[in-house]
This record gives sequence, structure tokens and C-alpha cells, in this order.
Amino acid sequence: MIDPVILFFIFGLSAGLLRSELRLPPAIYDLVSIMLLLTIGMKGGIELAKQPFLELLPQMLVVIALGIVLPLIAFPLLRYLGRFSRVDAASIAAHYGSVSMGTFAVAVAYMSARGIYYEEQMPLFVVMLEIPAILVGIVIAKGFSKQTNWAQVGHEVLLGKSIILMIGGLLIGWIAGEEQLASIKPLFFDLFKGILALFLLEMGLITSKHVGSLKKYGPFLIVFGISMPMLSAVLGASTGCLLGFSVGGTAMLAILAASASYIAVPAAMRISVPEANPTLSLAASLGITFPFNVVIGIPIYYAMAEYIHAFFGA
Amino acid sequence: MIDPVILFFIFGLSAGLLRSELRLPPAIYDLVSIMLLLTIGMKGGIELAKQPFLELLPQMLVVIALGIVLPLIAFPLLRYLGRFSRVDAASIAAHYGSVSMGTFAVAVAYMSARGIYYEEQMPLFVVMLEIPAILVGIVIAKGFSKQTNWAQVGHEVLLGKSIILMIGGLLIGWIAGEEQLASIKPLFFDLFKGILALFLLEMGLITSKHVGSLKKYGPFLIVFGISMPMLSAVLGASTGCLLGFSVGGTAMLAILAASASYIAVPAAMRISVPEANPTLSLAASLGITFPFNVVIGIPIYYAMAEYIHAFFGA
Amino acid sequence: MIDPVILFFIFGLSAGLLRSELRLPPAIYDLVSIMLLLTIGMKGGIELAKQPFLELLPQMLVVIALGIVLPLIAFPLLRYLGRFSRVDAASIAAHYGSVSMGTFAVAVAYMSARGIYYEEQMPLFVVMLEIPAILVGIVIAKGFSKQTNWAQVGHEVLLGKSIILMIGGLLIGWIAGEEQLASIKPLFFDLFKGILALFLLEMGLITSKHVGSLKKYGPFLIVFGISMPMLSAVLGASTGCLLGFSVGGTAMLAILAASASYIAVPAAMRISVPEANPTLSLAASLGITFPFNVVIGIPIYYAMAEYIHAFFGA
Amino acid sequence: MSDNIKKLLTIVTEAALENILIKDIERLGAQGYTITDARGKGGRGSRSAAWDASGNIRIEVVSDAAIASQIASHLKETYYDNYAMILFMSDVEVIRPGKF
Amino acid sequence: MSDNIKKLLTIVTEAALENILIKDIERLGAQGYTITDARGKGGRGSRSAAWDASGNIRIEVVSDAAIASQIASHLKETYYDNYAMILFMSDVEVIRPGKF
Amino acid sequence: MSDNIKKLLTIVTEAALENILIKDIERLGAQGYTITDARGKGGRGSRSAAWDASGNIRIEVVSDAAIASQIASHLKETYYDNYAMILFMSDVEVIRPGKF
Ligand SMILES: Nc1ncnc2c1ncn2[C@@H]1O[C@H](COP(=O)(O)O)[C@@H](O)[C@H]1O
Ligand SMILES: Nc1ncnc2c1ncn2[C@@H]1O[C@H](COP(=O)(O)O)[C@@H](O)[C@H]1O
Ligand SMILES: Nc1ncnc2c1ncn2[C@@H]1O[C@H](COP(=O)(O)O)[C@@H](O)[C@H]1O
Ligand code: NA
Ligand code: NA
Ligand code: NA
Repeated sequence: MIDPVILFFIFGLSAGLLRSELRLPPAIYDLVSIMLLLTIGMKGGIELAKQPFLELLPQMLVVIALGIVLPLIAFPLLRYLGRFSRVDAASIAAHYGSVSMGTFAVAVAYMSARGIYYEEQMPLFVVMLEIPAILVGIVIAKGFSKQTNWAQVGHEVLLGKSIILMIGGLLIGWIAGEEQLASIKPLFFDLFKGILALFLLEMGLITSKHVGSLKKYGPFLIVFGISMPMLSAVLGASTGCLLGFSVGGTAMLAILAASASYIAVPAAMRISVPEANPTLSLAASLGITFPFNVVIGIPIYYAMAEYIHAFFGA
Repeated sequence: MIDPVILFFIFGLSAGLLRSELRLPPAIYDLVSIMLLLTIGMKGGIELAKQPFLELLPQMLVVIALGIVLPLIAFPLLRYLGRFSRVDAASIAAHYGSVSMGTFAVAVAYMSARGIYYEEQMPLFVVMLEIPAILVGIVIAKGFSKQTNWAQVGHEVLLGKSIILMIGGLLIGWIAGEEQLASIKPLFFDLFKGILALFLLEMGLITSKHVGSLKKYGPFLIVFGISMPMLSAVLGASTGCLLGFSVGGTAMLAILAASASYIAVPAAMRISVPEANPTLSLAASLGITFPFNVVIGIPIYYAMAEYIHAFFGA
Repeated sequence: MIDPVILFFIFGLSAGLLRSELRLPPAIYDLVSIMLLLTIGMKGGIELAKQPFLELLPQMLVVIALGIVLPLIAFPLLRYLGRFSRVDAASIAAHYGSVSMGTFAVAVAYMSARGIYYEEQMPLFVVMLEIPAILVGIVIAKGFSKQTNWAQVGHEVLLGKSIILMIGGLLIGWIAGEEQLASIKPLFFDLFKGILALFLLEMGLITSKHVGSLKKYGPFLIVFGISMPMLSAVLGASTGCLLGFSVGGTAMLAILAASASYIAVPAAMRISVPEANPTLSLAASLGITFPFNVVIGIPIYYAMAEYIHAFFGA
Repeated sequence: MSDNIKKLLTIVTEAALENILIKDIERLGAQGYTITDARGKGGRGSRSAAWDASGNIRIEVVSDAAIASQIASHLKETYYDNYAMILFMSDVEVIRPGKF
Repeated sequence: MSDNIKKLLTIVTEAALENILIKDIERLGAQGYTITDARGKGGRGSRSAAWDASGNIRIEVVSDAAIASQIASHLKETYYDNYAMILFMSDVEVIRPGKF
Repeated sequence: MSDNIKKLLTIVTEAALENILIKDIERLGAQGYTITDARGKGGRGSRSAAWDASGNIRIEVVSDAAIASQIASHLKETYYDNYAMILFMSDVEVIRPGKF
């Protein structure tokens, strides 16, 4: 049975494709994203507080390595199979190396609806995975060019809206703990799935605008937008299994690896690699990969995690 | 005892008339309307899923006929008693033939607060009733003029914000069903009356701006704005009784018939019958009929339904 | 243990000082303030309905006197110790004579988290305290000058957004009563602390912008921004004890006295005493006093109330 | 004063016209437009932007003089009688004249 | 260059002044005005529009030259010293000169 | 036409550039700027402002001619190739010429 929040995405997508007047005010899109990011962060923080932080360090390094490897795989595919220019290939690769908060939010809802356990450190990994691919993308596009203002890139990336909200949420959850946060639970936790539904409605509307530009760029982008996440999911699931994660945690890492950024990376690329065409990467990540992942991908990646565990786990 | 959400309307109206600085940002008005429409739609969809759709078809045709008849009654009253120009009379008639979502939302709250049962298909009828009056209004104003871009009118009407949200909600409710929607219940269902209170606060503020322009148009509009809904309610209640509805359902159809549009119809008339003065129809529907209906009308129409049932029912 | 809503304030403040991109859309800030003010008003109104109004009149007069005395104490300190110009000293004095809704909201959360009883009329006193200091400030700045448009000042002050929302909430709570308001409780009451968290996040971001301008105005403003509220709290607590309030009520009056306005008074001063530098008063009330009060002050003022009660009470 | 002088046409009108007007503007040859939300007051009363039905938009079009006056007279004929609308024009210097 | 040339007066100032300024503008004879929300920076520092107290508005008034300069000098005398405010004027061509 | 005639430079571009552009503008000598949010369409397609990544801003700078053309050419060289951006200039009369 399809999750009702996915129905909101399909509804938004259809309304957009039918060119209806429906749109959410930008301020509401902002509110909804802010609440999702804070809640995801807090959920992670609450759980993280329960375990020693130092044990996570090696895992974090492995996850960062995954974030470096993914764009390095995507780039040659795009450059040589897809025949994209160097900068465009680098920029798209960065999108696919990084992660999508929206996909992660849907995955969180998916797991909790099914009561599937996953390791609590996932929100931390989201932050870890968001950043390296951006840096790799810039370096591929421009080399270690003097022209790149690394201080500015660093600021942009670390203090961007989504990272800071997630880190803020993590810290608040960590410091306050579950009991203390009970008083704000009705807003942030109980409304989570409803807020996610509104978010996906808007994502559907936004996606509908990018589906159109797909025609321009031919079938390669469509193929890439589906097969790259599958490949990344295999790598993500293998990494999860290697780190000894539960099936849920393995699936989560697969989902994170499979997801492609459409907020943090486009913003960073726009400033650091302006020669790259933003329509191209958004058409792929928003027009193909995001809908594929939330509607079809998540259950596939979960099955993948089960499969890997059955063979290599335990 | 007056419902507290009505107190919010009165508060907004008073604040507006006192020329206070209070206003809700347009983005919030949008959010609140979107949530009300989605929720009403979903509530209807959940119930519709429980019964065979085909049985509704004849009812739907009757309701559409009601939506055609109402403006045809209103027009001559306005044209010959009220001495309005042809286009103004046609436009106002369209407003009164159509429905007001806000009034319907208050009626939903009224019924559920009193535990009154009504037929589940009401949200479907809202959609059915919204459209015909617009087309009738345009035809009265312009004849079957070649100048009218009917494709554009159709698009405007069917894909307008309120219709699409309600239909989207209906479909989501229908497909997902009550159990599945439990996860988004805290946002959409539990907060419904609170959101309605915010909506009515804003409606009060907006209404206050239209009360002023009533003076300009003399007493006829005031008399019309109260007696037309009463007349429509009688027709609506009779139709409901004829269709074999419960007292609650009969009252609901009376309320729908009595309500006058202030969102979908003004937008459609502005584009299709631009010669009509929008201040005129909004002064009537927002400045008179909406407050009359939500504060006084709903209980009257309910009594009407009981009365009709006592005589003709069973 | 620090309240989690305070963590949101600290998070916003840190994000702002780190110059992150994070900001809440103005429409959301508006929504959040509107909901807090309505809720506080309704809570007060519900309680007020339970007791005879006339008994409150003498208390209200005493509280108004407090609102007149506070700026008269602050002014000479600012003028002669701080060497501010007459208009600047008058304007800052008005800020400190008036109250901060945000601080009151945090205090409400503080008390309810600890189950501390306080007199129900507090929201009424908030309204009483907001106004006199503004008038005193204008008179100190300009004398009873003919130039001052008192009608306009009155309108500005009495119908300003925050006052009208609080009065509206009070009346709705009073008329409807607790039982009737149960239907809107999920939005306004259950989400209160979550909404307060979002509000404080934004307040942290806004505060961060004012911390910077403190450097310009030297250490006097910092000292004043901490010691003036302490002094006011002593007066507020004494008044509370004198009026025979409980420890909670005494602490509340201390907190109200200690808080400094940053919404209503700046707006009124900007129009009525435009020669006063708004950066100066906001740097003090937002950059120093608000954070001091919500993070450290409230428990101190509560201890103060206990102390006074132990000595003079009962 | 060579060919890098173009016309800036500014239109202030009801938000409800947005979709229709941009079709007209493109059809009449403009290479682009910029829209901001606005409120205001004029001969047809106050438009407060408090909600959908009462907002204004402010459209700017940079184009050569012929297109600008064509758009202006089309709008005047089609919408002036029935909609709140004003328009005004001025000369602006642009950097890439070929673009407009 | 006949009587369909009017003045466009643009004022950028603190949002808090909105209600007062539009009274002034109407009293001094303008037939209308258009307002957009803005942010910015000038001699009186940065105005970020992050919340109520720190926003700017941008007011445009089309009128004949006499009224425009009357408004300009009234604003200059009354508000320049104490409020963040700039104003500038230019010629614009209008279509229905009688309207302004 | 004395020294109270200044240049008004208007820039319409992607919202993502806001922080960078205002640094450039200040560095090149402008005494202030005003920004409004906008949407629009041009050679680089439609920018609907429906969410963060697709909004435009409209920046106005009043300054003397030398600074205006310096800013204009800096922007042209640095951003025109890779960003959605237009700019145009006109003369405006200001009241306190020393301020700009
Ligand atoms: N003299 C004016 N100066 C500036 N804007 C105006 C003027 N007159 C009208 N407007 C704007 O144009 C809109 C429509 O004008 P009108 O058709 O005169 O009601 C108004 O809502 C204002 O925003
Ligand atoms: N040189 C300028 N160019 C464009 N806008 C300006 C300029 N100077 C000031 N402004 C705008 O006018 C407002 C008030 O200016 P000021 O009084 O100089 O602080 C600022 O917040 C800006 O929005
Ligand atoms: N001819 C034009 N008139 C007015 N605004 C324009 C024009 N062309 C482009 N723009 C604006 O400038 C932005 C960037 O233009 P472009 O680089 O041509 O895509 C567009 O999104 C529009 O807002
Ligand atoms: Na990825
Ligand atoms: Na009707
Ligand atoms: Na105080």
C-alpha cells in the first residue's frame, strides 16, 4: 500500500503538469522545510545522547569516504557516456554524491510506519554526506584553482540553511533529551507526517516544472537519473553492512547514497561553478531521481538491504 | 451558545472596523485555506470510499441542476428589482449560484460539534455546485459569444486553486482511506477547528473592508444579500429532502445553496466578464451574506431542514 | 535544567552570530507571534471569567502606577549617568517601562512546566503595563507639546497589533470559556510551546543583529540593560507582594516589570519621537535585556519573589 | 545616444491579469519581463494586497520603442476600461542592446 | 514632449511610515501611488526586512511636476532628518495624462 | 541640470547572487542600494520565485555616473556569461546630491 504522503507528492505533480493555479507560498515552503529539518535533527540528537560519541568517529570517516567516492563514480559516466561538458558533469556528479533531505524525511516516515529499527546516527550521516561531494565537484570542475574562494565555499556549505538547521536540531535533541522535549513534541513530532505531506505537495509542484526541461536533454539524463541511484544504493548498502548496521540502518544508508541533492548542492554550484547549467542538474535530481526514490526506490533499497544482509550479514 | 470560531470572525471584523493594524500575511491566509480545503476534501473522500460511486451519479446531476437554477433566479431579481446593469446582475447572480468554502467549513464544524450526521458526498457537491453558476453567469452576461475563450474559462474554473485542492483531497482520502491517513491526522484533522478560527479571523478582517463599500450601493444589496440566501436555502433544503437526505444532509445542501462565492467566482468573472464591477459583488457576498450565514444563517437553515423533514420527510 | 525553548533561542543567536543563511520568513514570524498573543490572551480570558471583574479594578490601577513609575526611574539614570540626549533617554526609558510579550510567553512556559500557580489576571496586566510607559516617554521627550498628535498616538498604541490580539484573545477566552474552546485547543494550546520554540529561534536570529551595535554604544548600555531589569523586578515583586499575590503571581509581576518592550514601544516611538535613535533602544532591550531575562533572569526573579514572600508575605 | 537606448515600460495592474498579460507581452515581441508584487491606490480605489483578489503587480519590460508602444496601446485598448491599470514609459540605457 | 510627460517620484523609506506618508501624498494632490516592500542599505545603516521594525517600502507616485516637487520638499523637510529615506525623480511618458 | 542629476542603475538577477553583489556594489563606491524580490523571464528562461532557487531580485543603486558605469561593467564582465542578469540605467534627479 502506497504511503499517503506519497499521494500528496503525486497530487502536486499532477496539479503542476495540468498547469493548475495551485502553488504554496514560498514562506510556507520555508516553514515546512525548517520544521522537517529541525525535527529530523532532534530525533537524531535524542538517540545520539544515548550512546558514546567517540565510537561513531570511525563510522563517520567511512561515510565521508562514501561521499567522496560517489561523485568520482558519477563524473566519468556523465563526461564520457553522457558527453556532458566538464563543468556540467562535475556539477551533476556533486548533486548525486550529496543527499536529499526530502528523500531522507520520506525514508524516516517509511521506517517508522513499519516500525523498522535503524541506527540513530543517520541524521549525523546526512550532514557528513552532504558536504564532501560539493568539494569534490568543485575540484573536478576547476582543479585546485586559486580562483575558488574556499573560505566562501566553506561558509556557504557549513552554514547553509539545511545543514545549520539539522546540526541545530541535533544539538538541541542531544542536550535536552527526550523527556525535556516532550513539551514541544505536539508541534515537531506529532505533526511530522502532516508537515511532510505539505512538503511533498510542494515538491510535486516544483518537480512538475522540471519534468518539462527533461525533453531538451534527451534520454541519457533519464537513464542516469534512475541507474545512478541504484548503483549508489548498492554501494551505500554495502557500506552499511560493512559497518555492521541493522537491516534498517543498511537500508537508510542505501537511501541516503541513492538520493541526489536539490537544495544545498545547486546553491553551492551556482556560486562556485557558475558555468555549469543549473537546469540540467535539477532536471535530473528533481525531475527524475527524487520522484523515483520516494515513490519506487525506497522499498527497492530496503529489499536490497535485506538481501545483502541475508548473504553477508550476521 | 455561539461557536468560538465565530468569535474569531467577529473579532477580526471588529479589529478591521476599528482600523487596527492587525492583518494576517497573505502567505498565512493561503496556508490556512489550503489546509481547510485539503481536509474537507479528505474527509469527504474517506466517506465516499465506503459507498458505491455509481449511486451518486443521479444525485450529482440534480445538484448541478440546482447550480444552474439558482443564478437564473437571482439574475432577474438583480436586473429588474435592483436595476443593476446586465453584466453586474449576471456577475452577482453567479456569485450566489456558486458556493463558499468558508461557509461550508463553518457548517462542517457546526455539524460535528453537535454530532449531527450528514451524507458524506457533500464535499463532492461543493465541487459540483461551484462550477455551473460560473458558466451560467458568463452566458447571461455575454450570450454564447465567440469572444469568450471557453477553453480558458474551463481551465480557470476546473484548475482553480480551490477546486483542485478539494478534488485532490477527495482523491487522497478515497485512495488512502481512514486508517492510512491516521499518520497525518494530527495536522489535518485535529487542528481543523483551530485553523478554521485563524481563517475566520482573516475573513473578518477582509469583510470589514467590504462593509464600507456597501453604503455606496444602497439598501437593495443588503436586502438581497440576506433574502437571496434564504430563498436559496429553501430550494437547497427541498432538493435535499427530495433526494432523501437525512436532516443533516438536507441542512448541508441548504447551507451550500445559501452560500455565495467570494474566491472562485470573483476570479473567473474578473477574467471572463471584466465589465462587471467586482466591488459590487464582493460587497454583497463578503460584506453581507458571508457574515449573515456563518453567524445567524446556519442554525436557521438547520431549523428549515428539520421543518421540511417533519412535513415531507419519512 | 535549561528549558528546551531557550535552546532554540541560543541556537538562533549562534546561527546569527556565525552569519549563517538561516532566517525565518517574515510571514512566519507574524504567524507565530499572532498565535502566541492569541493563546496568552485566551488563557487569561478563561481564568478571568471565573472571578468577579470589579475586584480587579484597584489592582489594575496599581499596575498602571507601576507602569508610570518605571520609566520615571529609568529616565534620570539614562540622562545623567548614561549622558544620553533627552529624546534618547526618554525613548529607552519608555522601552523599559513597558513589557515584552516574548518574555511573558517564556515565563508562562516556565511556570506551567513547574506547575506554579499565578494569578489569572496577568495577561490583563500585560496590556495595562504596555501603555502608560509609552505616554510617559513621549511626555518626557516633548513635554505636553501641541505638536504631538495624541489621537494618533492613542490609536497606534491601543490598536497596535500586539495589544489588539491580546485583548481579542482575552475576550474570546472570557466569552467562550474553557469547555467551548476545547475544539481549538489542539492548535492554540497543545502547540503553544512548540510555537514558542520557533518564535525564540527567530528572536535569537534578530537579537544577533543587535548584539553588534552594542559595541558602538559602550559599556553603559550593557550595564543598564542588566541592572535596570533587576531594579524593576524588585519593584514589580514588591508590588505583587503588596497586592497579596501568590509567589507565582509575584514572580510574574517581577518578570513583567523587568522585561523591556521591543515591538510596541519602538513602533510608537518611531512615530511620536522620531528624533530618538531606534538602534540604541533596540540594542539594549533586544541585545541585552531580552536574552538576559529569558536565559538567566526568570529564575532569579522567581527566587526574588520567594524571598520577598518569606520576609513580608503572610 | 545610440542604439543602446531602449524603452522601459512599467505597468501597474491587478494581480489577476498576470497570466494573460505575460502572454500578450511575449506575443507582441518583448524578449523578457520582470514582475514584483505591489499594492496601491488609484482611480479604481485602494488595492491592499491583503488577499489574492486585491493585490497589484508591477511589470517592467525593456524593449525597443516600437514594441513598447505597441504593448502600451494594446493594453490601453484591451484593459484600461475594465481593470485597475496604469502604465508609463521612459528611456533607459542598456548594456547589451541586442538582447532586448 | 507635450503634456503626456509626467514626473515619477520614487521614495524609499522605513515601512513604519507607510500610513503617514500616503496621507501626506494624497493631501498634496497625487492621484495615486504604488508601494512595494523592499530592503536595503544607506546612510542610516542596513534595513534587512527580517521583521516588522526593519523593513523598507518603495513608493512610486506619478504626477505632474508641481505636485511631485511639492511632495518631495514636504518629505524632505518633515522626515529626512529623523528617518531613513531617499527620494529621486525622473520624467515618464504616460498614456492618459488627465489621470495624473 | 546641475549636480543633482545622478544615475539610477537597476539590476535584475538571480536571488542567489544577493550577498555577493552587494559586496561588489559597496566596494565599487555606491553609498547604498535597495532590493526587492521579483520574478520574470528572459533569455535564460522563466524564473518563477516559487522556491529559493528560482527567484530573482531587483537591485537599484543611485550614484554618480562614474560609479554606476563602473558597477555596470564589473557586473557585465563577471556575471553576464553565467547568470540570468539584465541591467539598465537612467538619469534621476535627487534632492541631496552629496548623499550619493
Ligand atoms: N498616480 C499614480 N502613481 C503611482 N501609481 C499609481 C497612480 N495611479 C494609480 N497607480 C497604481 O495603479 C493601480 C491601478 O490604478 P487605477 O486604475 O487608477 O486604480 C493602483 O492600484 C496603483 O497601484
Ligand atoms: N545610493 C542608494 N541607492 C539606492 N538606494 C538607496 C541608496 N541609499 C539609500 N538607499 C535606500 O534608502 C533607504 C534609506 O536610506 P538612508 O536614509 O540613506 O539610510 C536604504 O535603506 C536603502 O533602501
Ligand atoms: N526585456 C526584459 N525586460 C524586463 N526584464 C527582463 C527582460 N529580460 C530579462 N529580464 C529580467 O532579467 C532576468 C534575467 O534575464 P535573462 O538573463 O535574460 O534570463 C529575467 O528573469 C527577468 O526578470
Ligand atoms: Na547521493
Ligand atoms: Na449559493
Ligand atoms: Na518593564
